[in-house]
Amino acid sequence: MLEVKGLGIRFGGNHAVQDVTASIEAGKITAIIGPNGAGKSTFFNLISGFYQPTSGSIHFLGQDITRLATHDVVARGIARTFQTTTIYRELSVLDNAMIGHRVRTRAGLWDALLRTGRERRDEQESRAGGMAALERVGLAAQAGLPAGALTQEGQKRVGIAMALSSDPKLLLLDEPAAGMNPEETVNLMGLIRELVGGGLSVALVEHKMSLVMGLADEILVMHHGQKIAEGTPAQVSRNPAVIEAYLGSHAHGGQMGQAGAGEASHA
Amino acid sequence: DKVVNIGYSGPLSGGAAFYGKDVQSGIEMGINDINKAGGVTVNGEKVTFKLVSLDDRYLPNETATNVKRLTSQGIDIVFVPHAGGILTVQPMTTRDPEFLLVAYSSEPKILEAKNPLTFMLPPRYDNYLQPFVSTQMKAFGKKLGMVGTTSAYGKQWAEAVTGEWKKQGGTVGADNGVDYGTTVDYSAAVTKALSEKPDVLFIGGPSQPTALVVKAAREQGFKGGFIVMDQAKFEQMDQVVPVSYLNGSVGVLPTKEFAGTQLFVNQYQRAYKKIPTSEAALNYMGINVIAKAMELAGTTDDPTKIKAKLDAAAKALPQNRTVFKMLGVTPDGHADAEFLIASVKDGKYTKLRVGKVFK
Amino acid sequence: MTGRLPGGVWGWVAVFVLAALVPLFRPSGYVLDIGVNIMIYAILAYGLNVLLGYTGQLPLAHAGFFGIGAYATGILTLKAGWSFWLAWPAAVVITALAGLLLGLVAFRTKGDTFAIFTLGVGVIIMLVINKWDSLTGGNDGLNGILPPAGLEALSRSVGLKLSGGFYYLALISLALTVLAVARARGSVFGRSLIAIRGGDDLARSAGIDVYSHKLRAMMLSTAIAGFAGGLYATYVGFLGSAATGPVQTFTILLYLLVGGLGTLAGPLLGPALLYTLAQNLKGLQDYQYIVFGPLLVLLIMFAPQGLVGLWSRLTARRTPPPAAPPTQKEASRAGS
Amino acid sequence: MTTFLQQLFNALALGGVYALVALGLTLVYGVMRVPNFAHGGLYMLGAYLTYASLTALGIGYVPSLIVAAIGVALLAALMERVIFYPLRNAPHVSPMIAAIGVLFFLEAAVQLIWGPDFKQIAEPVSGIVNLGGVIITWQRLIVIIASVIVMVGLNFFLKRTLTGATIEAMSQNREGARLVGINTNRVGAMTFAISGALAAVAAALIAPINAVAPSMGEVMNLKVFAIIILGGMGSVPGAIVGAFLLSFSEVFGGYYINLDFADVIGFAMLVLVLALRPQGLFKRGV
Amino acid sequence: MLEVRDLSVNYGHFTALHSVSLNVNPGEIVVMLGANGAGKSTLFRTLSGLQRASGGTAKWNGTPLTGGKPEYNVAHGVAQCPEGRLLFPELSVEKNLRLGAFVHRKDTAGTNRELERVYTLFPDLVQKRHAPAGSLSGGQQQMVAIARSLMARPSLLLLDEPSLGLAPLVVEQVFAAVQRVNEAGVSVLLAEQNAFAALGIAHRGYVMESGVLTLQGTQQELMTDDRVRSAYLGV
Ligand SMILES: Nc1ncnc2c1ncn2[C@@H]1O[C@H](COP(=O)(O)OP(=O)(O)OP(=O)(O)O)[C@@H](O)[C@H]1O
Ligand SMILES: Nc1ncnc2c1ncn2[C@@H]1O[C@H](COP(=O)(O)OP(=O)(O)OP(=O)(O)O)[C@@H](O)[C@H]1O
Ligand SMILES: CC(C)C[C@H](N)C(=O)O
Ligand SMILES: [Mg+2]
Ligand SMILES: [Mg+2]
Repeated sequence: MLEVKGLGIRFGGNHAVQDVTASIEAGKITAIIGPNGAGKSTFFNLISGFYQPTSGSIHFLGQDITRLATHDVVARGIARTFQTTTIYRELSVLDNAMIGHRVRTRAGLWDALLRTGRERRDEQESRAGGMAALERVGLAAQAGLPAGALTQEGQKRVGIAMALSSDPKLLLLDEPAAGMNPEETVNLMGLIRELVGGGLSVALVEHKMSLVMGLADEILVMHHGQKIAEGTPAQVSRNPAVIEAYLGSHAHGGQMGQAGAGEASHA
Repeated sequence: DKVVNIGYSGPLSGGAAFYGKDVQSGIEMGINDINKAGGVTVNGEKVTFKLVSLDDRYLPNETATNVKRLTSQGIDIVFVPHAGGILTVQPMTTRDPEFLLVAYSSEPKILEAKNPLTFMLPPRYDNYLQPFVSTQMKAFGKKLGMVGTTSAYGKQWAEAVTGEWKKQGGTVGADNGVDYGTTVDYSAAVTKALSEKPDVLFIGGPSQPTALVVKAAREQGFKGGFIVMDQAKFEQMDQVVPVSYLNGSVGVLPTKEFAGTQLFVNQYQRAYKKIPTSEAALNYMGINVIAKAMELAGTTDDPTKIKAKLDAAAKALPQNRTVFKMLGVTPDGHADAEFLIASVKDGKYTKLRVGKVFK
Repeated sequence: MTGRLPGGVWGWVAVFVLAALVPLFRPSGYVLDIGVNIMIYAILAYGLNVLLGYTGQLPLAHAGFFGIGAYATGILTLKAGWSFWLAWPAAVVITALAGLLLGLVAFRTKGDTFAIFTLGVGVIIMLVINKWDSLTGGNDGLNGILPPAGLEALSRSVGLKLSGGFYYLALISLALTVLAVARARGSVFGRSLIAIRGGDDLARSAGIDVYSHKLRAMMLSTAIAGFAGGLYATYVGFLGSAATGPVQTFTILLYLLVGGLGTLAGPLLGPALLYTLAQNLKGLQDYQYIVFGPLLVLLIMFAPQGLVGLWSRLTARRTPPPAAPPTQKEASRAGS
Repeated sequence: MTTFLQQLFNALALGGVYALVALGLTLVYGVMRVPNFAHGGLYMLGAYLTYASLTALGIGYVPSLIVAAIGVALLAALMERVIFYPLRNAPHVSPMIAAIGVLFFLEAAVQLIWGPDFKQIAEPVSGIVNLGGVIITWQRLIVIIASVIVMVGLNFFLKRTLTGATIEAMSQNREGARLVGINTNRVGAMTFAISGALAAVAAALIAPINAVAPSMGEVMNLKVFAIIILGGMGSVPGAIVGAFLLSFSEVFGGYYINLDFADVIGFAMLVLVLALRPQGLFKRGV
Repeated sequence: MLEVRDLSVNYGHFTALHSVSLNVNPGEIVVMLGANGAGKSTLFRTLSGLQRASGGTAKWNGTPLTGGKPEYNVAHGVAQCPEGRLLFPELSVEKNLRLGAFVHRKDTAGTNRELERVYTLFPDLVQKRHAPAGSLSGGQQQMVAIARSLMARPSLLLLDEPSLGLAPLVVEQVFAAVQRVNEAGVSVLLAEQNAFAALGIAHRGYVMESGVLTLQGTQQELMTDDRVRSAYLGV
């Protein structure tokens, strides 16, 4: 559903992403891995219109979205979360989710001032859309709490809810499990799987191999801004270049790879 | 005994505070003198005065608020020393409650408004034009450069002096007016004016910046004369620059050089430790004329009646309350006070003769 | 949902009803004048709050737009002979368009740069008003702007003086402003502004068209400033450039901050307190700013959330906050 | 041609004046990001302290300058302690408004003590330099030279000394700075003190050219804030380039277009530059 | 030796640490396990002085750490790699690192030596040494944070989730480095979600839940404890 061709961006002399050609399949979970500074977050930033690429193109569902502004990209159906949890900590959990729904509403200033029918409809839809997203991530009960009062993990879910309420077709998650313990990680994996089961496509960046290996249908490996490998988890974890650049001992069922929690919950 | 409050709204803080304070000091000293002499007798009753001052930072809307506050306290006489404030509150004088507006500003529009309850103190500035121009043209030559201030009043002056200079057959350079209130360095303006090689420069705004303009001009080698607008006072300028820089200037005669002002000057300097200017002097006389007019009108709270007696009061002003000779008050409400101009020669102020006087 | 106005619709109705009763007690013109001034400043503060309080952008050209509204009203009535009732809405539209124009360029910048950029524009607006003699009267100002046609007659017909009429005009204007701002804030649109306040990047990635929302917030903000300006022009009757400069902007900013940034009551409370305070301090003459300056500092320091924040802190102290530590699983207290 | 050269020197002198005042502000605003709108007030106070030392204490110009610098430095440090430090976590506008409160106070206090009228400080080195018809006073030359010296010194201080780095570190992350062992209390107060001293030195150098009045700081305030943004936040050379850019557009705009519009031209240049380069002329150095 | 006795910390009405007591002996690596929000970071921030304690004491070799003055603590050998990194984003990586050695500012030679050491530990940082720290990738910033805490050449190193956001290979390297640092005599207190890796290098450990220490033991004891295995090791 998403095709990038020859994608690249440079900051000064630094090619953070360079000539990446890849595609993300609909209905699947695609993981992007690679060493620190490989350009994974930058890759996401390019797709979501946060950065303008210096070369290459991005097509989503057959349409060229290379030069679109972020909010237009979201409107086309690509939502994302950030590497460090960024949400509106002082707003309620529901408000956070409703903000994410904005892109599906059209009421503007005049509607607000005149309280038009559209305003009332949109407000109701936002609420419904926000609640629906909260239910999907299991936060419906906390809707009224300030988002900042939630645990790290809860806040991550709020971030996902915000992205979900924009009703995306493709969800980009940047290190969703960072700072989570194994138990929470397993929960998160369950959540992601549910989402995909509901028809969503997911691309994620993650360093936790338990999650990546247990979840991904497809893995894309980046190094020095370039794609160095792709394939199924099994293929990738056998790839010597990947092992050398990234996995080290984990490829052979090292400490993190072996944490078979993912497998366990498959059952 | 009765205490009558006199209102004042002027700039007491901010960039124009020195001006507002000068005006205030004149009114205050007038009131102190009257009270020390036992006040005035109005309708058989002893009346003394008290000054109620409010800061308006030179902002007309603040003046309006202040005036409403003063009049709601039963005050019937209000001094305002700036054109914007005066023009804003003029329509209020005849609304309920009425009050007498004592205007210290030479802006001609104030009189043009034909407001029945305005008493305007300073002389019209157009009286200065003819003698200033003819003196300087004779002494230095026919080319005038313009470095006045860009206040409303300054622009009026610049226009008038341009007209007069041309009328007397001279040529006038481009207008290089700058805001004397905000300019950090006058060199650029002076350089531009001097590039036209003028014989005489028109300058003037508040005294100290005006002196700095003189300084910049002299430093850049200007040898000609200055026409100094009446807002600037020689007696303050010579505190900033050597008096020799002022040689060849014409302007308003320093108050202390007027005949018979010694009493006022000494007393003022003792009380305020600063140089008395015409701001202080004219407002000093203004409050004295008002007190006298109250006496003559037999009322302290009917502005219309007091206004009607201003002319008589001005003419009856005792010698010891006079700084400049007061000839009367016109039916329009304009004080007709004597004014004198001076030129500076060898660091001395010399009175100049004035031909005809506008009323 | 009726609770559109935080603080309760009824609270606001009560405030406005009380304020409407004031002229019936025949107060002096001065008291009414203070009332009108407070309301004009409050309207201005509401406008500023839309950008600063809700959208998180600090525009330092606010008084300039106030000036544009005021001068547009003054010029249209004095020089074009329009009725005030036509000139006023026209002025609002002109200011909104001017705001749009500024926003188009200014929103390329962010944060401090945006603030200083708009400060520069504010200074330019003031200077242009000051220098464009033929249109604005320059330093002389515009004098003789008349009260709105029919206002005096209307006031007299209900037994009020003109000052009473102005008071009600200002009160209605304020009510309209509060309503407009409350509606904007409580809307889908307003929630997006709040999102932008939390940071451009986050709002963008949440799918909000940041630029267009900022532009519309700017237009609402400047339109309100122009609205206040028109009222000011007809009320004071004289316009000078000083009221359109940075000093005025900072005054409004100060009112807003002391009242409570991003709250609905703050823009009214701030001017009400500070304007009255400044009037009362005038009696201190030379000492007024010696007292006012430090007082301001203390207010900022001890009521950092403004009066509204102070109020909620004081009321919160009486009712302890819901002790809601984040959800956690039971601690198993087995030592080892 | 002489006129053009003369204007060139005028612009240089004016730029020197702006730069001197702006450099003092760079530390607290450009680097520490504290919008200290009281800086103009400190500058003004510096002029009055110089004046008072000259007249009341009867000491020479240089000792007066030093007295003023110390006095203002102490006051600035005090301000940091009692106002800006407690407000460090408040929204940006809070310290700004508090600083305006301080400005009000300083202006009123100075007016109360010294009166609202202008004071004059005699030029320590009077006289002019005449370079083939182009004239510049010694005092203006001193200002230009001083601004360059202060710029070089400040830049060296910030970029090459450890203390300079601690100031930048503290401004970017106070907790992080404390974690590595920086006494942020001391550094904060010291930074303000330096900034105050610079303001006073600027005032002592500029006052003989201009007059001393309670409102002298207001005139400078907006311009120097603009200059720092124009040059690029935190960039010391940027501040000096910004200052000269402003003075050149004012002087030459005034000369070729209209003097009355010189200020408009100056601010228009600011707006233009920021519209084209929103981050200012110089990006903050690393 | 680090001695923590009855340490309590409140955030307003909320108590984050309840009378926590623990030891770290000289030369030990001690790991602190706990769920999100258990209070690990609060403990670390209190030990480094960023957070004031509301009760109890903490001493490092007899020096009290609870004065709320991190600059004092670091001068006495306690350095922290904090949660949230707390870098100086606009300063270059190298300036960040050099500032890490602020307490040794007189000893330029020692600082230079240490700098070389952390660059060998994190070779990725070498080519980024002149880049502003804020422009680095998340993991690279984490490396800077760890490296900066090492620059202080501490005798007690507090590492709050150092592996956060690091690639698996780098995590290994970091833990190996921690071990090396420890072998050179530095005591280490380590909070980790990656319990498996952490327990791999630790001598002892504690488990914290809701601000209370609920479990302690040696590496072996914890590795085999059922609750630890299910909650923190995910097995
Ligand atoms: N705004 C920027 N300016 C300059 N350099 C940047 C910028 N953003 C990223 N980079 C550089 O681009 C490279 C790739 O960064 P990116 O954040 O994409 O890495 P990553 O693969 O997400 O790493 P990590 O796993 O550590 O998060 C890094 O070297 C980083 O320093
Ligand atoms: N500044 C603060 N104000 C109020 N509460 C806080 C603050 N910091 C932390 N808390 C609360 O204190 C508790 C302990 O938080 P702490 O950050 O110490 O946990 P942690 O064990 O480090 O968790 P994590 O694994 O998520 O880093 C949490 O409930 C948290 O919400
Ligand atoms: C010189 C003064 C009589 C002029 C006065 N300042 C005015 O505003 O009109
Ligand atoms: Mg990343
Ligand atoms: Mg933590």
